Amino acid sequence: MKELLQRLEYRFDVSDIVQKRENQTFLTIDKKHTISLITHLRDIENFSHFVLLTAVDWIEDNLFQLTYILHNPEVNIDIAIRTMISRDNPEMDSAHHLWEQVATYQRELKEMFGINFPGSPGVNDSFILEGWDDIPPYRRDFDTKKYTEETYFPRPGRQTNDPAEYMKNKLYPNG
Amino acid sequence: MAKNKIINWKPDRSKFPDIGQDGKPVVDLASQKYVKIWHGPNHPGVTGNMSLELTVNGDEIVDAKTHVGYLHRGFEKLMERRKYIQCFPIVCRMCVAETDFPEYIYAAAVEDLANIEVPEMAQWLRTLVLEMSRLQTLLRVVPGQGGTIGLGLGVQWGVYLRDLILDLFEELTGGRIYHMYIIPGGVRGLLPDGFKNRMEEILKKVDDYVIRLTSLMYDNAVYKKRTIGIGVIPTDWVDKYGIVGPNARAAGFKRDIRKDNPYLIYGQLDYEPFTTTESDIFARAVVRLEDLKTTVDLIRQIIAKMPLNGDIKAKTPNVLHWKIPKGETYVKSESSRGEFGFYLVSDGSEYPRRINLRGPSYTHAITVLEKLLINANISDVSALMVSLQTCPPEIER
Amino acid sequence: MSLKDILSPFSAWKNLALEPVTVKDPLNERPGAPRYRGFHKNELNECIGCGTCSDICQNAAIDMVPVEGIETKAGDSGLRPMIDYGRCCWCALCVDICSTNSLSLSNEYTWVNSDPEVFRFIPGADKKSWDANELGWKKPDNYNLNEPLRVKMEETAPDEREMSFLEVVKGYSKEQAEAEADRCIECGLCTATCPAHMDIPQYIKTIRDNNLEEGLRIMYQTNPLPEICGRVCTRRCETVCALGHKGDAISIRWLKRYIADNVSFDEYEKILNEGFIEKTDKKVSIIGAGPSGLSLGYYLTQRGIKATIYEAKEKAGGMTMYGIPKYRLPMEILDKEVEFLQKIGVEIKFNTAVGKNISFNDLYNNSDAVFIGVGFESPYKIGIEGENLKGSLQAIEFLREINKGNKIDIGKKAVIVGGGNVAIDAARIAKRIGAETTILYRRRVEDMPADWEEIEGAEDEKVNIITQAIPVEIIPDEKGKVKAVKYLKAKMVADDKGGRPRPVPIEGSETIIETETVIGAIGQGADYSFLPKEFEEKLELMRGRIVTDSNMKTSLDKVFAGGDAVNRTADAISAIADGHKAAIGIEKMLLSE
Amino acid sequence: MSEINNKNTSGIEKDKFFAPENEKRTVTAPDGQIIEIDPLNDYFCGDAPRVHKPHKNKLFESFLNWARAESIWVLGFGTGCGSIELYPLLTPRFDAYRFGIQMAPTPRQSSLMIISGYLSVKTLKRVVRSYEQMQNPKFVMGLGSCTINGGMYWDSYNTINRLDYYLPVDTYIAGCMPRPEALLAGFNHLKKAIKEGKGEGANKYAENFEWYKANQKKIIKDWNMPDYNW
Repeated sequence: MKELLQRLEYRFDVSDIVQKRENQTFLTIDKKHTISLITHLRDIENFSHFVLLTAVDWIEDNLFQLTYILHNPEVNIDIAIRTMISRDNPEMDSAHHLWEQVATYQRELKEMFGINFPGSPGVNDSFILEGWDDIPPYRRDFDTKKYTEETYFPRPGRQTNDPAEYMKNKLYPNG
Repeated sequence: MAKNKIINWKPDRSKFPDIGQDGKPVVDLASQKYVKIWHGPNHPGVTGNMSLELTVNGDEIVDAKTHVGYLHRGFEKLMERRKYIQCFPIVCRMCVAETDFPEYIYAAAVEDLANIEVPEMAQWLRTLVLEMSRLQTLLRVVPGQGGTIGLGLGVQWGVYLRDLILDLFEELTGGRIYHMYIIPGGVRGLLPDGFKNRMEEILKKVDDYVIRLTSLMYDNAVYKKRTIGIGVIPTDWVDKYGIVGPNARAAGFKRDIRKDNPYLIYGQLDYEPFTTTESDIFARAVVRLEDLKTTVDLIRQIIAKMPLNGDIKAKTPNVLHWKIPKGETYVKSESSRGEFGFYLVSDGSEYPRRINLRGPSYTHAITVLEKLLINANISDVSALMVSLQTCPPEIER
Repeated sequence: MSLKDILSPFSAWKNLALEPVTVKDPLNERPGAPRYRGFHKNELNECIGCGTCSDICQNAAIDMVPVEGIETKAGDSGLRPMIDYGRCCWCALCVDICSTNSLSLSNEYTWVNSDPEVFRFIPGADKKSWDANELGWKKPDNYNLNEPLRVKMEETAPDEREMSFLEVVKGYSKEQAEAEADRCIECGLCTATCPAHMDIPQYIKTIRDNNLEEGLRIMYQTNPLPEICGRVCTRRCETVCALGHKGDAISIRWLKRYIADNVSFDEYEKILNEGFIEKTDKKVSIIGAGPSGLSLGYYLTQRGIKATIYEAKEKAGGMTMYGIPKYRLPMEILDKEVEFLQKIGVEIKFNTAVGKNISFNDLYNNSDAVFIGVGFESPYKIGIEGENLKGSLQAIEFLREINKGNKIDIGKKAVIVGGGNVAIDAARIAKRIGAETTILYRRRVEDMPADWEEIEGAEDEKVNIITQAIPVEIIPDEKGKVKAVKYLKAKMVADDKGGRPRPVPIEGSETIIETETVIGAIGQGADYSFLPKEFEEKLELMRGRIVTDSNMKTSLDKVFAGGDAVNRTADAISAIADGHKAAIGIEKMLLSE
Repeated sequence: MSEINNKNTSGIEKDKFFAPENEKRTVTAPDGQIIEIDPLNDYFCGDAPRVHKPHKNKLFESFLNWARAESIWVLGFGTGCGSIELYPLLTPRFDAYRFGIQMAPTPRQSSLMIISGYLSVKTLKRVVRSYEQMQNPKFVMGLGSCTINGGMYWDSYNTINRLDYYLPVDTYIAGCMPRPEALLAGFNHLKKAIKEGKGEGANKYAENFEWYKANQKKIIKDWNMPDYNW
């Protein structure tokens, strides 16, 4: 693992290396070089199994974090590649040509986060949702509770009390 | 079992459409040569609530598209607004077939970020519960492969045995399907009295069942005819399509996370993953049957080796305001379908920042199934789906 | 494909001979397992309505609702959980977190109805068929979602402290305080019981968030003497703490002390200056610089009203200064608090006894309001023969002299009569100045009004405690000095009226204990002799205490009162609360003019 | 064609989710004939459902109800997680067949729809369609918390909170999920209701058709189907 990281650092501009466990490492690389790093890992370093691709919404920093996790089945180590992309008009290079299933992940990200992957097959098809016309639901600024209350008629007649507040009203309303 | 001969049946390509540049067939529906049919979601031969959009020419499929989202509940969104302990009851709902795997990987992910050491007794109990969970799924799925082609008898026996396992789950965890047993930090109870004996009784019945099922299903001319040589996954697909678990083992890849990255106490158990190379429906069914035997053996080993008593839960902070240190982790386990993992990101608050589930069906049911169905016969669709062991809730979550 | 493959499936026919596995009567034959998580049960009398079940429920399935016949009282919010089975997922986290173990699940699982509105009920109050089910999910042993035991407070070792006036309790470190603060479940039952209604859950939260400045601000909203309270408060909050039912209550007092100790004194003004309004020309005179007077002074200044405190002694603090030994409350702490009050503009005139150095009429005529916070300074006599002998002392005077730094010779042996905090303090001090000390108390140890921690501390320091002992006579020696105390053993007799058991002396059980000093510590009373006649006559009293309305106003025009002279609980926190209430009352009165 | 349907069709044309295959178009048949089709109107019967009154002869009606109650055919549509407990129910251990309960593969042959838990909007659309295809008399059974008030997914943007807003529900079974035994108790309850002539869900649906449709359309944005398709 150590040598691998050294080789990667020598070739790529990777940063924020966190080795969580003996067999798992997280690292960050800029958007431009992500796909070439992944290709390198797949072809040269034998990370032949693509585990997952997902996004994290860092709305405070106006960033989306994309995480690609790859697995090397020969030595059984995982490597996770983080890359940050802007939240304004988010777009990322597609990696569908490397593994077949990546297109599905990208399709899901397009639908649930609104991140575009130009050139990825079927990326604009709806995947999970049907007839969705709000902002992509996995974004942090989408409030699912508010949406539910406005849309799905929760059964009325429920009312709860905060014990401290209730005791104040009962026992010392003026103090 | 005799070595199975693959029947090399090749369809007549001339009546099929051309394959376009994107690898998909170019189908002109207006030509009236094709019919589009929907296989599911309301269909007896579909695994769970999903659907396949099939374009058929006669009874042969020329194009297939998987549609999911019928079970989408937005877990990953819901968990972002629940505290860490509040996510605990909800994670098991992600996979109704094997509820303990999401429970375990969620707990393991939280413990990994919070640096909590789980007591040894809890680790044994977790392993036991995971193997029991695998056993009950396999008891449903192994005969289910026969069920897809009309051999329902094995299912009747298997589901009965599965129910006996569920009774044990009820004794141990308090629930039949949703156990909510593996809590971050440990587990929620010790084995009840006499549990091991009752377990052994049921395992004996399972042993007997394996023999009965083999003669009913695996040594069955009709079953063989319907499964051997159908739905072959070529070796080079395994990495290219992200195939894991029994499906990869049936293609000759010895991949089993329990062996490769041992977690819990799997390092102390003795077993060897079974592999075969035929990679057709029959081979995958055989791998599952061998998995079932392995699981029975593993449960026996666990029962024999596990300590009698001990701490069941590590000390955790007050769960009502438990803050997990900032960080991210990916934790995986080998479910009966293959790699099942959680990617958990914490921003240091009381709520998870992001949780992402990686289920094996994500690739099996979409990329692989869509490809395998092309040129398949319409009557084999269910058999193919079950042989890949697709489970829609883990795709859309 | 072989012949075997064709014949082998027919072997399934042999299963015809097997016994059927079908459950004959599935509805009645299969009760849930002993641990089954079925429908909810609740012991209404054990439940305290803390709402933790509602907090932990991820489905918002639990509402806290009032239930007929259950009253809101100290330690019980009067609310009970109502469960919506349109939300519940039977995870039983509510059972595991329940702070009294009153909530549990039965092993019943069948509930069918055509009406979706019925699936909402209050377990325990709405009678259900499964209420009597013994089986079902209960919190497993050895498994806790929050820590039941408190973080141990480090103390000076008993043999080390026996002979010194070092502060016994060392105070929490950061880690300890955070661990203790982490135990809080934020139910807020304590707030109602605290006489000052301090927002306890909120300031405990600031410890977890490491935001002590905010914590100090929260404390000062209702209590301007947190450092004192952090050490010597009678902490009735801890007696009602929800966690106390299953384990130890949270060390609320020590956490308060932690905040007050760990915010630098220089920053007080910066942190607390918010909320002060512009000065008005109103003036209020306060008699007595005890906790109530100081508290009132702070809140009046905060409201822009000039407060002047007249204190007969040379230092402020009242009982907290003179009545509490230094090993519990070091004098610097008090000085620091008082200094801060003076800094923000509270004027304190020391050595100015009203009635002696300045007349009450002067104060009354020159200020817009007068506050009486004189406390209970005159000790009650034990009322037995020989009490005026040399060597017979009053605890309150004894403590005052010691705290002033004066030496008192109590000889080699001392007997303290009483069971309150004052008695224990006197005993522990007597021990420290070198006497073999015995406490005589009429009732049992568990009946002692003193803090259990104090009693334990005394026991650790080898103070001898004789309970169920009623002194009847102090025996003099030939020089007229105390020689021994004669007491009767007592047995406890249950009170017919439902009160606590009374001690009844056993005839002929006279015992004599030799001693050189007897210290009486059975309580104190008030002294209103400073009031002019016309005021004293009009001042309404009840059992020696001044009667006030809810804003601490007495029967006299523009005269307010608070502290021990008014409230029955006679502790610092009640006095502080009185000061706060009086400030609100005075502000209301002055601004409405 | 009912008025509702016409109104609806005109509404759909402005809808951004309108599917291209539902557009009106002309098609050339293999024999060269040119046919105009309007899929939403031509492929389905758009009539609103009708209320079926009970038989005039009370004795005969109670006989019918007995027959209905004792042969409940369940539509094999596993809408949510609760369907996993249908496996044990229909296999030897609990053997629901002996109580006259069996699975039916298509809506046409079924009389009972089991909503086994939460319903996502996407599934609700299929459920409504399947329910409407079922023949009278038909019943709906709601399993678990989710059908009563949203259950675990009460704050999910994709699942409904209360089933009775979209379909007439005859029986609710509490539990998450209900066990096979609880399901059997539910069936008993339903049978009793049917025998007493209270299984009037289908008529309720017909009577309050507009209300149900309005509720359904409020959340199913991608409507793309005729208003009623039996």
